[in-house]
Order: sequence, then structure tokens, then C-alpha cells
Amino acid sequence: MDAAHTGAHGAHDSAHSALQHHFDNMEQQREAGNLGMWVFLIQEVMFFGGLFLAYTLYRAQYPAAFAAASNHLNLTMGAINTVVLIVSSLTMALAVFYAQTGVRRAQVFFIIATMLLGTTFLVIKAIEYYDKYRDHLIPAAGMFKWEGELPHGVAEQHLQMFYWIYFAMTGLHALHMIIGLGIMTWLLYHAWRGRFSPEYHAPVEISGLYWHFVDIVWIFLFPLLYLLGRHVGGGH
Amino acid sequence: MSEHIVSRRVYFVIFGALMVGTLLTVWVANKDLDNVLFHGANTVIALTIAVIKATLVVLYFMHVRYSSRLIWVIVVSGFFWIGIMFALTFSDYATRPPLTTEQPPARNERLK
Amino acid sequence: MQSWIPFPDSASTFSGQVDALYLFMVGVTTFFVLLISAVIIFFIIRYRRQLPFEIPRPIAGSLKLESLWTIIPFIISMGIFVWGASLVVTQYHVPKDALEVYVVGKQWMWKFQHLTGQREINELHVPVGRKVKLVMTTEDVIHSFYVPAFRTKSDVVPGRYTYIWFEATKPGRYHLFCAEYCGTNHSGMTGSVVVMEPSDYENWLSGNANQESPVAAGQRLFTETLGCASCHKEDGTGGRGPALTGLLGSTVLLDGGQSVTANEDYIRESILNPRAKLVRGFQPIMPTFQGQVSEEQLLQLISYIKSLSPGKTSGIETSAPARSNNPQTGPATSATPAAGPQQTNPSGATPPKPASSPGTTPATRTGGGRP
Amino acid sequence: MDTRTTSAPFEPVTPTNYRVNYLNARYGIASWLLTKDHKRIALLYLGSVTLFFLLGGIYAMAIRLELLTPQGDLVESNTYNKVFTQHGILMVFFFLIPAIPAVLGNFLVPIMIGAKDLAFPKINLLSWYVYVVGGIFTLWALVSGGVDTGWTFYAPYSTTYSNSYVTLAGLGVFINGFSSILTGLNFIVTIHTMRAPGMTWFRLPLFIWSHYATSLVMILGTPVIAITVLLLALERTARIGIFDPQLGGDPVLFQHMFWFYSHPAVYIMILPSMGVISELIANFSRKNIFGYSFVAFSSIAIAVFGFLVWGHHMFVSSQSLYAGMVFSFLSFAVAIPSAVKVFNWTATLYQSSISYDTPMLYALGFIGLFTIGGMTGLFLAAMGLDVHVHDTYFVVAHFHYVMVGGTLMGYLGGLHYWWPKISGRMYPEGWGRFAALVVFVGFNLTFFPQFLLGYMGMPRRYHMYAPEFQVLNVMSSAGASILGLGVLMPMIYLIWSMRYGRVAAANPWMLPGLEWRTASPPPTENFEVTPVVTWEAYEFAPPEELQVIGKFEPGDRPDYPPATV
Ligand code: HEA
Ligand code: HEA
Ligand code: CUA
Ligand SMILES: [Cu+2]
Repeated sequence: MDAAHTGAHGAHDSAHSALQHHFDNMEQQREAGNLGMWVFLIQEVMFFGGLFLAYTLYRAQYPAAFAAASNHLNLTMGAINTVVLIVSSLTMALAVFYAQTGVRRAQVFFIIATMLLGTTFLVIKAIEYYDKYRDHLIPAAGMFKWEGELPHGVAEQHLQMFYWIYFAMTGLHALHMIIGLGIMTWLLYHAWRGRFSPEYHAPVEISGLYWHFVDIVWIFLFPLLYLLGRHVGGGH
Repeated sequence: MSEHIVSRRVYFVIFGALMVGTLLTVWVANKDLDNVLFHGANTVIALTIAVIKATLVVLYFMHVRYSSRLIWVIVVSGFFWIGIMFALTFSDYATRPPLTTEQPPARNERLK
Repeated sequence: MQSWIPFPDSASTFSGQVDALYLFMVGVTTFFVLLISAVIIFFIIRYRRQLPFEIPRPIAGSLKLESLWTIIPFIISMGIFVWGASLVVTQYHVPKDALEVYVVGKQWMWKFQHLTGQREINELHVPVGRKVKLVMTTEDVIHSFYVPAFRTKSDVVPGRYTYIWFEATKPGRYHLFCAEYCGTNHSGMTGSVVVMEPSDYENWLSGNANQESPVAAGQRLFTETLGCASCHKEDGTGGRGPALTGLLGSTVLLDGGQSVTANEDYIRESILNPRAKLVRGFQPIMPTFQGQVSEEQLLQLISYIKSLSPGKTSGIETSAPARSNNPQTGPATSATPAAGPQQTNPSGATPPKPASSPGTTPATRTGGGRP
Repeated sequence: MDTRTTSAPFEPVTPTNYRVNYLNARYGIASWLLTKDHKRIALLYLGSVTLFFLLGGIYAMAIRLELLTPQGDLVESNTYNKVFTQHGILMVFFFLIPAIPAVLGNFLVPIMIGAKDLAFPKINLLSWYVYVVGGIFTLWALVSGGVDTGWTFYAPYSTTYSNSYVTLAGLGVFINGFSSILTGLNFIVTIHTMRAPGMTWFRLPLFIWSHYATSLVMILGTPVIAITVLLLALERTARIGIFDPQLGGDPVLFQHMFWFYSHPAVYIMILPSMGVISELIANFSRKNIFGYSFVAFSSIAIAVFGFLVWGHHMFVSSQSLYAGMVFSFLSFAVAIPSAVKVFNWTATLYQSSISYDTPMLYALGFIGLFTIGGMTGLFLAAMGLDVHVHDTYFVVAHFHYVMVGGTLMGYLGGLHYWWPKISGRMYPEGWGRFAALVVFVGFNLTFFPQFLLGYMGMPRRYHMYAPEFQVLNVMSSAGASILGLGVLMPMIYLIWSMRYGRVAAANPWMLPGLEWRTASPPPTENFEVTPVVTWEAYEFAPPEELQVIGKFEPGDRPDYPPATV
């Protein structure tokens, strides 16, 4: 990573059309992009971290309410979405692989597959949101109403709080998915036009990092929101 | 410094492991392990599986296993900082006079 | 009040100790500032530039010096740390035998109630030489109870109790400020603490004696206004609801297997959000009183319930960490509805009042479900 | 004295105004608003932070005017509350945090490491736009009626009780946060990947080290304030949330999350300034920094340990006493690296060759005032004392000593020092020294009395106060007017000098840093050829040896450098 030796003399590849003027060579440019994305992802970790902190605090304070509210989520849909996202991570990884090896058709195919899976995720999420709307579980003043009896030791406002955190977390996650789809569209366009090659494919790689990160967030959200407390309530 | 191309086989193996992890975590979530193992076992297991899955994604899908030390440092520091945030915040909440304990009460004759 | 060196009155047992640390710090600061300034001034005169482009001999550094000025400040600062930390224990460790006064902050006034019934607004009368403990909360936003002459302050936080104490050493009238920004009239949320000789204080008490004491007021609320007695019995021996005699400071076994130490915060929560911690063996039949009792009435109820536990003070001695609701159990595993063995329940009757849902009464701004 | 004029005999570079440089390479509004040149973006930032500083300064003047008398007679209390809130928000988020990194850092980081630009020029421009949008939201909140929560936005006042434009202002802060994040990201990547050949880590100027440390804090801290104010704004709108106890929430959690960022943020404010001071001390005494690696690593130590102390703002907030002790202990620990820096700067002066140019005056002022400010930070970190002085004017005095006496001094010093590079003109030295003196005197007169006020017990954020506090308040207000004049002067003469100042040489101070080895002002790509670094940081050399890299001929190659609009 030391740039001190990457020097001014980009030699052969400094002529690559994708080289930006302020970089010396493609290697430096790729490294900068990669590093930049990682630093950005660390920023994202801290961003979600604040929410995880709030979640942890209140789950510890209101365990019964959180278990009850969590059991009200649709486990099947959550699990399907987890699978969908993991598959999309695989297709993304393969898209990177075919960009690295320079196979245009496979690249395009896997980018499209990733996008379709991402869209599927969002559609399922939207259905879940709609269900919550129908069940009056939208956490906003005047919209939240817990139907049926309140479980033992549970106050309604703590159920609300679970849903507040649920919507904040999954909403921000979905927003990241949507941004990811935007990036994918851009990638698709360039992959389609054969822009990426074994020499130049940093954008695919970097977008891959982003996509996998969004997957990782979900890998944590799924058990935290859907699973913890299942064993005591057993669904609804 | 030039990049390492991860083979497709590795991707599929990791993918398989992630799917197994997902099935496992769902399956185990419905078992009541509080009485089988220890209190809170479900939480611990669910989070352990999640951490393993995330680690696999980071190491292989995100190529960190093959990346420079700098990237390792960045990844580790991200989680370390989250750790700071949790540890010090809970150093407050956890040291407020505890109310709830798992021990049987010292006296509960009041209950009669 | 004003001497030529601006310095605040010193009127509590620990105000002198705070001043001592302060003056010590002033000394350390002055020492370092003078030292550094003197050295710098000497250098800039001695080594002022003589020729336009002279190049002084480079000096790389010195490990010895670096260690010296790492270790010395570290030792000094650790000394200050220990001093400051031990001082705060004095300030915040509430002694057991203190005279209790209830304080409720509210935009923008301070309301006080003495155990003997006297109520005051923005003025607090206390005897000299007696330890006084304040049990404080607020009806709305965070305020901060600050008496500069006593060198103590604590935020008052909605939804929980905080405690401070002091022992005044000099009769007089001292500023009381609200130190935490709380809105429009924050700077007007001031008052005074009047420290009186014991005899004057007795006079003052008897001159204002015809007010109902918080215990009596609490009892009235308990038996008449709110109807608590219908389940807990008038003397608090319990019925459909758990017994309240001897409650304070005891350990309560909860439905679900945990247990809690009953302190003011616990009682407060049980009134406002009775479902949050259900005593083992009882049905969740108690309605919430959120929105029906004010913070002051809560304090009165608490003092009545306390009076059912003779010889007990609150279970808490230090003030700052006086936050109670902190189950340290793993998430989701405690408070399991089906977990604990159900004990017989004297009566499974339905609640006397329909449970109004908490959190839907923001207009009344009376505290809320405790965090 | 005349060493800085173009008439210096060995000056290898001809006057700038003949040549194509980053300022005259392109003309027109679009060439500025769409520029990807880090130097132009730095100037865009310079303009905007100055604007916010003036606005914040006007609020400061309003505060001081109101506090001339104990009665609340100038403005009514709601107005006063808005005035200090907006003063705090503008000064912290829109002036001090971006001031040094986004202006001086943006301009100098690439040049000092021998790069052509930051790693991501478009993101750099984006960060400015994000900043502007955040600023517009905040200004929108101000003109709609203002915000009155204090810059700390404490819940539940902010979520439930305030009737002012909290949501808008919160969004402004939220958006502005991303500008910081993007700047930090750019710096980290640039410093890692874009150093010129031979520019090893330990040849980096300390300015770069401190910007690196700052960037770490920006990346790791800023997202937390973003999510916090976002949750706050949403809670205010939806009336459901996690901070208001009425809703089952915990106001202390808000404080934890707020200070998790906002304490490290004070190091975002001071670290870049410390970097500037390291440059000034070394260069104006023509001496390498004493204990270079200690100064370098103390920046990193401050950045890292700075994340462990936030609870010292919450000693009386009902935080647990034990947590308070941990935070207090760590606060003392984090003071040590700052002390190390102060001692190393002082030691650098030993057997050096000190000039009394304006930047050096600011640097010396910085050391004294920062020491006072930092030491009073230790008063606050001592729990028993903080119980008494928390939320009094003692705190106000402490943070103005570090922020104004520290950071603002460093910023002004740096601005003067690099002004010839930035503008191609010298500032008027006599005025410069005079203004530095006025600022120093005015500053101390303004804020020293506030320590006394604070210990006497005057709470902060008070619109009216007890009459016995008046004398000191009048002194403070008098000082503030002197201080106001002092900071106004540079604004005037620097602008004046852009047109009428003496033309600056490439290396007016005869210094070895890379930024002095290119033209003043530099060309768009900073250097004609990529420099190869063969010297250590602060390796002073006779003027003949300080060659400017590349050849710049008057009127030559008008098409150079290539267009990078
Ligand atoms: C640039 C900004 C900046 C900087 C650098 C600092 C630096 C420090 N601050 Fe400050 N602080 C603020 C900005 C800053 N602060 C602000 C804005 C607030 C108020 C926020 C609000 O409530 O609105 C605040 C509030 C604040 C508080 C809370 C007060 C309260 O509300 O009750 C505390 C408490 O511990 C504190 C401590 C410290 C300490 C220990 C340092 C240390 O880092 C200082 C270290 C420096 C030195 C120690 C000086 C150099 C040392 C020597 C010359 C040698 C001698 C040394 C020893 C003997 C150890 N600060
Ligand atoms: C970077 C940060 C920064 C800076 C530079 C300043 C600068 C100044 N600040 Fe402060 N201040 C804060 C950050 C800062 N401040 C913060 C965070 C708070 C806490 C807010 C809160 O409690 O929420 C605060 C609070 C605060 C208070 C306490 C208010 C209260 O608690 O009631 C006071 C009181 O004296 C004050 C005064 C000043 C003064 C006199 C200056 C002077 O240094 C300003 C000098 C500059 C100028 C005067 C500008 C020059 C312009 C003119 C003279 C006008 C010219 C007119 C035109 C161009 C049209 N500030
Ligand atoms: Cu109440 Cu300020
Ligand atoms: Cu701090």
C-alpha cells in the first residue's frame, strides 16, 4: 500500500483510457478506489452502529415487549429475504469474477441477476411493510395499535419502540439496497458496452464491496429482528 | 500488489456455508435452549452464527483474505470502534444499581 | 457578596474541599502556563533571527525529555483524577440519616415539599448543620438543580429520580439556579435556598404547619382518590395486589424468575407501568395510572408507601447512578410469560378501571413510562 | 524583511501574474462551481466558511450585547436562546469543523505530498455541495424562525417541547456531516496512495499527520451524529421514538450518542490546528520539530483516545458514577499527548532562528492560550470540580480558549502563512502583526473573566443573570468588541491584498516544504513534473538549494495545464 514506490512512471498502462489525470497509473487508481470504498464502509458500520446500540439497550430493558413484537414479524418472509440476499451476494461475487477474467456476457448476466434478486428483496420487504401497515404497526403517533391482548408485562409503547427501531433499521437498509440498485444500473450499462477488462474493472469490484456490505447488515438484522425471542413466543 | 482472483469453487463453497448457517439459525431459533443450555443461549447462538456468516462474506466475497494489511486494519478497526461505543455506553447502563438479578430473592415472605 | 477577588460563597460541608481542589488546579495551571510562557519568551528573545537565511543546527529530539514530559504530567493528572473522583463520592454519596425533601422541576419553577407538609416554590428552607437529601424529578424536560454556594448540582431527569445531598454550614440566602438549558425561561428558573438556624427553622416549620404532609396526602390518594386500597388494602397488607408493607429496600420476586430491589424508581414504574414488572403470583390486573397522577402525587404515594416500611430508607445511597430499571439479563429471555411457576392468585377479578394505554397522553406532560 | 519580495536575487521564479495558474486557468462562474481542482474547491470553502463565521460572529456580538446588563433587556428570552443556539451550531458545524481541513487541508494536502489532486476530485466537489445544502437547510431554519435547543439538541426538550425549527436545523447538521465524512475519506485515501516518490510516512509534514488523524475521527465519529440527529428529527415528527421518556425512551441515551461524536469532534477542531502550529513553529524558527515522531504519533493517539472520553460531558446527567470515573480517568489520559505536543513545540524553539512574522505570533499565542484552555479542560475532567462548574461559564470559557484561542488562532496563522501561495500576494505585515495583537488582547479580555464567572456559579445559556455577575460580564463584552475588530481586520486586509498586495514569490519564506517548490499560486496540476522527495521534513537549506520544481516561463504555454474543469 505504500505509494512512495508506486512512482511517477506508470510506464505501459498509464495510457489506459480509464486513467484519470491525477493518478500516475492504473494500479494506483485501483488501489485508491478500493481503499476509498473500504473507508466508506467503515463509516457505514458506524452509521448503523448507532441504531444497533439503541436496539441493544432497549432489548435489554424491555425483553418481553421486544420478544412479543418480534414474534409478530413474518419469519418466512424474513428468511426468504435472507436467502435472496445471500444468493445475490453470490451472483455479485461471480460478476466480479467474470469482470476480472474479462467475460463480458457472463458479467452482464450476473449483474442482471444481482439486480433481479435485489429487486425481489425489496418487493418482499414492501409486502412486509404493507402487512405491518394493515396491522396498524406503523410507529407514528396515532397509527400504532396493537391488536389483541397485550402480553404479560408489556406496555404498548415498548412494542411501538420495537417497531420504531425495526422500521429505522430495515428502512435504512432498504435505502442502501435502492442506492445499490442504482449503482448496478450504472455498472450494467458499462459492462454491456464492454468497458471492463482484466486491466480495468475496479468499479465492478468496488460496487461488489458495497453490495456485500449491505448483505452483511442484513445478516445481522435478520436474527436480531426476526429470530431472538422466537423460542418463547412461537410465532403468532 | 496486483490482485488475487478468487476461484468460482471458493465462492460456491462459501455460498453453501452461508445457506447452511441461515437454515441453522432459523431452526435453532425455535428451540428453547434456555433450559437446555444456559439462560440466553438462543441469543448467543444466533449472534455467533451471524458473526461467522459475516466473517465469511468479508473474507471471501469481499476478498479481505487476499488483501493488504491496510484493509485488514480498516476492517478490524471498524468493528473495534463499534465495540468502543457499546462497551463504554454500557459501562454506564450496566453499573447503575442493578434491579434484576437471576438469583432467587433474598426474602419473599411478603408474597404471602 | 462581592469581594475584590470574585469567589462564590462557601456554605456546605464539602464546598471547602471543592475549593481546595480548585485552588490546587489553579496552582498547577499557573505553574505550567508560567513555565511555558517564560521558556518561550526567553527563547524568542535569545534565539531571535539574526541573519535572514541562517540555518540553526538541527536537533532530532531526546527520548529522555520525551519520557520526562510524558510521565510527569501523567502522574500529576492521575493525582487530580483520584482527588476529583474521591471528591465526587463525597458529593454524591447520600448519607442515610438525612432530612428528605422532595423536589419537582418544571418549566420554569422548582417545587419543594417537606416531609412535614410544607410546600414551597423556588425557595427552599433548610436548617443549618443538618444533612438534607433531595429526591428530585421533573415533570417535563431535563433541568439541573444547582446551588453554587454548596458546590453541588445534579440534573433532574424526566422519568427517574436523582438525588443529591448537602449540609449547610452558614445561615443565609443562597442562589438556586437551573443549570441545564430547559427552554424559554431557563434563566428565570432560579430561586434561593434559605439556610436557617435550627430554632428559626422550627419557627418557620410551625408557621407553615397547616399543610398536609406528603405521607398523609399519599395516604389520601392511596385510599380515596386513586383507590389503590381496593387491591392493596388500606394498611398496605395486600390482597389482589401485593402487600406493600416493608416493601422499600426489599427484594421482590418477579413473574418470570427475576427479582428486583424495590426503590423509589421501582415503585414509580409500578404505578405508571404496572405490567413492566409483575410480582410473582399476581395477575396483571392493575391499571396504569399514567396521566392520572402528577409527579408530586407520585412522590406523595412513594412517601406513604415508605411510611409502611418503618426504619427503611430508599434502597439507594449514591445518587448519580440512581437509575433503576436495568435488567442485565440476556435479551428476550427474561420476563417469559410462561416461565415462573404460577402461584395461586387470591382473586382473578377484572381490573377496576379499564387500562388506558400509556404513551397516549402527551398533552399532560407528566413524566412517562420509565426508560 | 525584504526576503519575501520578488526582488530576492536568487529567486528562481518570475512573478506569478504573467503565468497560467489555477486561478486564471479558466474564467467564469461555471469554472468555479464545476471545478474539480482541490485548490479551487478550497477557495469555495474559504468563502463559505467565512460567511458562516461572520454570521456566527454577529450572533456572538448579540450575546455579548445582551449580557452587558443583568436584566434581559435587549432581546426577549426566546430570541436570546435562539441566538446562542445558532451561534453554537454555525460556529461548530459550519465554521470550525470545516475551517482548517476543508480550506487549508484541501489546498495543501495534495501539494504537500506531491500529488496532483486529491484521490477523488469529484467527491471533493460533492462534499462542498453537500456542505452548502446542509448550510442552506440550517439557514432556512434560521430565517423561518430559528432553533432554540442549544447546539447540543438535548432530548426531550428538542424532541417534544421546543417550538422552534429543530427538524430543519437537525437535517442541516445531518447533511453537513456527510461533507465532513467525504473530506475525511478523501484525505485518508490520498495520504495512503498518492504520496510522491520518496515521500515516506516519516518525511510527511506534521500538517499531514494531523490531517490524517483528523480524518480518522471524521470517518469514525461523524456517522454517529448523523444517525443521532436523524433519529431525533424523525422522533420529533412521528412522536414515537427512543429518546423521550414519555415514549418509553431514555434521554441519557441521546447524550451518549451525541457526545460519542461531539467529543471526538472537538479533536476534529483542534488537530488540524495543531498541524498548522507544528508547521509554523518549525518553519518560522527554521528548525526541525523536536521529537518529530512523538508529535506525529500524539496526533494519532489523540484521535484514538479521544473516542474514549465522551462521558465527561455527562458527569451530572445521572450517568452511573462508575462510568463517570472511567471517563474521567480516560480524559486525563488523553490530555497527555496534547501536553507532549506543547512541550515539543516549546523545545523546538531552543537554539533556533525565530522570526516575528504574523503567523509566528499566532502560533505563539496558540501555545499559551491552548495550554490554558487545555488545563481548564482538566478542571472539568476532575469529577468533583465538574459537579460545581458543569454548565457554567467556566465551561464556556474553557471551550472558547481551545476553540477560539486554539483553533481560530491556528486558522488565522495558517491563512497568513499560506496566503502568498493561495493568492499569489503578500498580506501587509504591519497590519498582520497589529491584528494578531488585537486578537490576543481582545480574546483574553473576553474569555478570562468567564472563568471567574463560572466558578462564581453563573450558569451558561442565561439570558438574565444575578447582578453581582455584572462587572465581569461587562469586561467580557468589552473584550468581545476588541476581539471582533481584531478578526475583522484580517478579513479586510487579506481581501485588499488580493489586488494590492505585493506579488509573492514562489518561496517567499525560503522554506523546504513541497508547497514552496511550486509557483505561487500553483498551476492546476500543482507541479509541472512529479516531484521526487529526497529530503526530510523541515530539512532547511540555503536558498540556492531550494529549487522550484519544473520550469515556469513568463507567458509561456498559455494552454498549460490541460483543462480540468
Ligand atoms: C477544540 C476543542 C476542544 C478541545 C481541544 C478540548 C480539550 C479538552 N477538553 Fe473540552 N470542551 C470543548 C472543546 C474542547 N475541549 C467544548 C466545545 C466543550 C463544551 C461542549 C458543550 O457543553 O457545549 C467542552 C467541554 C469539556 C468538558 C465538559 C464540561 C462540562 O460540560 O461540564 C470536559 C470535561 O472533562 C472537557 C475536558 C477537556 C479535556 C480534558 C481536554 C484535553 O484534550 C486538553 C488537553 C490539553 C492540555 C492538558 C494542555 C496542554 C498541557 C500542558 C501544557 C502540560 C501540563 C499537563 C498536565 C499537567 C496534564 N471539555
Ligand atoms: C468555533 C466556535 C466558536 C467561536 C469562534 C466562537 C466565538 C465567540 N463566542 Fe461562542 N460559542 C460557541 C462556539 C464558538 N464561539 C459554542 C459551541 C457555544 C455554545 C452554544 C450553546 O450553548 O449551545 C458558544 C457560546 C458562547 C457564549 C455563551 C452563551 C450562553 O451560554 O449564554 C458566549 C458568551 O459570551 C460566546 C461568545 C463568543 C464570542 C464573543 C466570540 C468571538 O470570538 C467572536 C468573534 C468574531 C466576530 C465578532 C466576527 C466579526 C464580525 C463582526 C464584528 C460583525 C461584522 C458585521 C458584518 C460583516 C455585517 N459564545
Ligand atoms: Cu430548568 Cu433550565
Ligand atoms: Cu469533551
